[in-house]
Amino acid sequence: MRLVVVMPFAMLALAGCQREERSLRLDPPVEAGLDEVRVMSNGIGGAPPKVYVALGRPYENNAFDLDQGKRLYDWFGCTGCHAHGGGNTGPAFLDGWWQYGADPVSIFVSIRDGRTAGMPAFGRYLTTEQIWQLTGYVQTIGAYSAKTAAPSRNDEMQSRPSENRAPATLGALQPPSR
Amino acid sequence: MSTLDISSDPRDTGLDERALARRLADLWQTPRGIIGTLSSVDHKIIGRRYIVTAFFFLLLGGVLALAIRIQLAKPENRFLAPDLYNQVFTVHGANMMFLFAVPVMEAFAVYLVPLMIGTRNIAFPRLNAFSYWIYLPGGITLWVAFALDMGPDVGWFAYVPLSGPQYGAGKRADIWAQMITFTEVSALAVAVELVVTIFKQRAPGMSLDKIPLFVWSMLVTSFLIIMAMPAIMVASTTLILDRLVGTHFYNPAEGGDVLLWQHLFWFFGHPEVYIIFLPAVGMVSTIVSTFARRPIFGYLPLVLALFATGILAFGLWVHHMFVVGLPRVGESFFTASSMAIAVPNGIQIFCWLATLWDGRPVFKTPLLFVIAFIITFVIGGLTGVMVASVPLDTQVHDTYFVVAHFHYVLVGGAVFPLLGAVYYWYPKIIGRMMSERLGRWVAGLVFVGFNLTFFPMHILGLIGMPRRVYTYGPEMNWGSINLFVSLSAAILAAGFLLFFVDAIRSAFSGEPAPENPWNAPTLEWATSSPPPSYNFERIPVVSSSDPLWETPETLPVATGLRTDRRELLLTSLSEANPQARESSPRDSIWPFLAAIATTVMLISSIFSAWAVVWGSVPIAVTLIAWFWPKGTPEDAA
Amino acid sequence: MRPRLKALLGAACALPGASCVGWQSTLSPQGPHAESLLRLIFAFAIVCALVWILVVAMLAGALMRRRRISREPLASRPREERRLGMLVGAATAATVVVITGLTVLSFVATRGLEASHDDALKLRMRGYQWWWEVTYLDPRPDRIFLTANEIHVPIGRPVEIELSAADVIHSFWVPSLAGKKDLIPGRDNAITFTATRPGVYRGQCAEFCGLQHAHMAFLVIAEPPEAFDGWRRAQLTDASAQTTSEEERGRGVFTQKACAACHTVRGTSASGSLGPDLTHVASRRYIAAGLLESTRGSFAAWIADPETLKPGSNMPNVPLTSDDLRDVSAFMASLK
Amino acid sequence: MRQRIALDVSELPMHGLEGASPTWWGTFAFMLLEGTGFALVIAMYLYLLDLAPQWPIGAEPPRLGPGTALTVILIASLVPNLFISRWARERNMRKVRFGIVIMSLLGIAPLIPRAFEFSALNTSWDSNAYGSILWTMLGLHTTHIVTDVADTIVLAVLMFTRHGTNLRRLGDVQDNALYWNFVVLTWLPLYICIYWIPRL
Repeated sequence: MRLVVVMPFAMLALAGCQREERSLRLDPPVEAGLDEVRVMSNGIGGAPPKVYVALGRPYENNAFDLDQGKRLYDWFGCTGCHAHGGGNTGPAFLDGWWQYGADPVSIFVSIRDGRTAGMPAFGRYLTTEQIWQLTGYVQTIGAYSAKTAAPSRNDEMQSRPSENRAPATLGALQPPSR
Repeated sequence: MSTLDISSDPRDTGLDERALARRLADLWQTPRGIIGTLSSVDHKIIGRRYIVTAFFFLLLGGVLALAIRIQLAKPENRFLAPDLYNQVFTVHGANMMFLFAVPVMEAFAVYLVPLMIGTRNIAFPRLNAFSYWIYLPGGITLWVAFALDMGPDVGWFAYVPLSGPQYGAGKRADIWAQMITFTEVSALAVAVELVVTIFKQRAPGMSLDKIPLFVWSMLVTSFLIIMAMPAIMVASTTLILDRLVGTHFYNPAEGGDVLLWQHLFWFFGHPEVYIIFLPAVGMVSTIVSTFARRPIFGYLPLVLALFATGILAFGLWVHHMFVVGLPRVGESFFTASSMAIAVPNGIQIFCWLATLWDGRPVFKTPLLFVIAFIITFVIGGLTGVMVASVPLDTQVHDTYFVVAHFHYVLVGGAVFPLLGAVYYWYPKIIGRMMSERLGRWVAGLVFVGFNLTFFPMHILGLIGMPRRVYTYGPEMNWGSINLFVSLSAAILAAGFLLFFVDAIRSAFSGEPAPENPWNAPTLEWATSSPPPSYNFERIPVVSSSDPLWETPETLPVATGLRTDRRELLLTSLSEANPQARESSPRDSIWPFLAAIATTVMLISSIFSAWAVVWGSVPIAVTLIAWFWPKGTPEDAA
Repeated sequence: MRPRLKALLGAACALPGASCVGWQSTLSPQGPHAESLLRLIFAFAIVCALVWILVVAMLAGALMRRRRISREPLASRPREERRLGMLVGAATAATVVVITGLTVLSFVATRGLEASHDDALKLRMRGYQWWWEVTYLDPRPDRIFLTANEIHVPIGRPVEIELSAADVIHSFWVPSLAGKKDLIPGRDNAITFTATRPGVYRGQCAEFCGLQHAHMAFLVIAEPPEAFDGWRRAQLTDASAQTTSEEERGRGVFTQKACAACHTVRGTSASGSLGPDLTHVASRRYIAAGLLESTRGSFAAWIADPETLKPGSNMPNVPLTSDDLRDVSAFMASLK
Repeated sequence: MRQRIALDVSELPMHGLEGASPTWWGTFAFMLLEGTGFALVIAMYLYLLDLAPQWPIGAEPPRLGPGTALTVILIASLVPNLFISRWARERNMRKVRFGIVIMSLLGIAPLIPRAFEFSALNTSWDSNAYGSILWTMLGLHTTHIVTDVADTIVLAVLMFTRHGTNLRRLGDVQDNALYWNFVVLTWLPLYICIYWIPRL
């Protein structure tokens, strides 16, 4: 019987802490706090908001938030320039080469404030929570190992192998030739 | 083994009863200690574990049902948030279907079938142990996931695309699908054991026309399981593949189809109802015959009705899909077949009524449950006829009318007989009687509480309340009926609580049970209560379908089995003529370890497809160790 | 039929406090489809009730019948057995007859429901998590328009609705008018019904579709053809002009803030397509798929905190100052 | 209850063979169970085929080479399989030992063309539903080959130990041969579905 007792705990460990919790509503002060990223002067990298760290970096680990991020990615036309990570007029994510780094703060700032090369600022259209959800999802597209919490494919025509085979090209640590 | 006198003849021929009992006990007893407990292959010990575990899940599922009723008691209640509510009703449904109803019926069969057909153990006893050890982690998986806010929230039917990769975030739907795998493996294993046990291990003389009706019902049920459960295995596996490795079975944009899921699910899901109901039919036939004090009327029609139900069960899955927009011709066919199943069910009811009419009923608690069963189940069957009509179904489908209908069928049709069966066989299993006084209260409370709770739901459905809504507005006029239903649910809950109290109390302080307290006719009552580890000192020989009524004083038995190895008798398929003395395996820890290895593989495969590869290595190792001959006398041929 | 039906309805309503004549009830049909379905339900219910009473009477008889002296369980009495056999046989035959009758009845009812209409009003409904997009179709492209969660239909004219789903399976169900039909991703379905009396009928998604399945309602407003045509003309126009400065400012907020990314208000720069078309939102009786009556206060409450009112809804909590919120809700309320 | 001896079974054999053996019936039950699984997968294939505007979806039909080679090997393996079953019935230990080694090899042999079959499909499991069902069919059948081969190899090892001469092991050999027939027979409809239906 001992193993029967041990098993639930093993599953607890497997499940992580709050990977499945669905926080459907952020308190406005928390959301305001989540907006306070400190960015390096060159616009690359920086410190995430204190609230973000205190919450346990939910937007990188929480399955529901990642999934919401994926929906937003489609809904707000990210596919128009970045396709499903393969890139088009915008840079690719799949190759794992990130012009501003793969750090969530950089991604957050890119989405919120836009970038000079043609990336528009989405801060006007999206709430802070949504930007973080998008950040979390975008980060998984370029990750070298798939997160178990990451959402899987969409019910639509597929332009690339399934998510759990991402990244499609491994080891592209050189900038893609243009 | 030390008490065995090696020099003497290892046969039981000529041994007096006390010496024989001592030898058999040494041979068949499950060893003490934790290893012994985990190694046991005694069908009675495993059956008891199964029953207790299943009733524990019933209790848990019942708590969820009460939570649902509290939430719905008034409009716009905030007792359960929508996310939690969805998990609650999904876990309630999945738990009741997969962790309670099917296992508890199989559990009773595991315990009773070998006794009723007069053999010493079930066929493939180690597989039997394995099936329990794989069922338990399946249940734990579901409930631990629920506790971790990771419980499935897509309904017990898990329709795609809601449960698919795009809309089912996280691992909740995977938990559901893998829980299915656990319980189906266990159910399939038991089904195979039962088929072989019933085919090959019946007491000499128990030809096909003398098999007790409960055993017949379990035989048909086992075949239903074998033919229907692969469908849900295929379905849940393809769902996991869709979610984990990006296959496209259910993705309409890439050639998949959403309705394919529903076809697969209901190809299993409808027979599932009969997998739960047919064993209950067997229980009712047994109880009716015993308490009407006469053989069951219409043995042959009852057996044929079981077969007819089993066959028709595969021809009506589409009646769960009448509003998806299928071609008219198909719908007409499925209407006709769904209606037709009322005929065999009618025959069963009439045969029971005829038995009661002609018999001399003794009003003990089990019979009270059968009476409650007939009154409620007929309502469920008749509303079943209503929803079988396509046009009618378009109004009541997915409303509380259907909730009422299937609770009448499953609770009225299966749980009532099951409670009756508990009161009936408890003395045999535990060795003590349950309280007749409390039993009457339980029967009354459950019957009244159930009908007050579920009958108004028919009306709720007709006045427009859909299923699976976590709340409703005050302007909908559903509030008062819902409050009434919720209050009635408390009566039902009180009935079940009293049942659990009675069952637990009687185990310690019930009146000790004699061998055959009900003066019943079947073989399980021909041995002590509870039965010894070897079931019967000598294998009974049967010449009637009611052997203990045929010869109430003496039991004809067979002699000549060995006493130095676990031995039982194989008989021929139809006539049950003795064919061979076959050995029955000893206790082994390997089924338990194999189940642990399987559990590790199945849980890990939710997170990585590679787990199937590396996870199968320990499984293979444990299985080889399980089957590798140990050189015991059982291995001799 | 009618008085008898009423009496039956009354009987069904005898349950404590139940009020059956609702706006979303199978028992208060408002069109030929729902009426014939209700007749079928009653026919089945009566037959089933009779069968049940018979069975219970037989059971009571079997249990309470006086018996002669006790006998052995296995006593052989072939004559009794034969008599019982005949009774069971007769009961089985009766079952077959009843079942056949009901099956025929069901087939006949199905046949009655089928019938295509050339003059039908055609519209398209698309189910989203958790609202309904409605498109009024017309051979002339300029007479096609979009609305949400509320359909108007002329009485006496058949309505044919094409059903499709944007995400998961939903089900279209207005019990007072017709049975239900699923909206299935990757498949097209259609449903036809006619409303015979003016009135407001509620419909609700009947297939479990996720977090807010409970709050996915819509209204069918049946009105005389003239009223319907007036409504239709009004819907075709762009959003009405703002009259107060508050509304004017509200429009500014709406088009500048996140609102415009998801919602369309024809006649302004807002042209998002992720959420319901709001061009004439204030002319609808409810917002958020049947959740709140559309008053200015509801608009403010909904915009201020949608995730509390409808947890899981895809409408985000957009941070607005209280001034902005006041203006935007004024603007919304002006969109008649 | 008092007992009355009515039957003496001491002369019966100590082990049932074939129709009198529980494992033989168990094997049948499992074949019924898995056969249903195969039938359902084939039904899924036909269902998806019926739905698709063209079949195969977005791919060339699979190359015939590896699959046909595998089919030939499987069918050829039936011959020694029937023999080993007969030898087991005749209790000819020497021949059974020889046969089981052959069957182990003939069980491993099809795995070689099978490895090439996946690439011969011209589609991937995550391309579309056609790819998914093909990979599933192939995967399901491969699992059956692998488990049966593992079983055969364990039996082969067993036959060379002191347990080998046991009559029960001969029964196991027969059941194993029976199951191998099932593995071969289930492949034939799959082979037609995978390789020939797309060419129709």
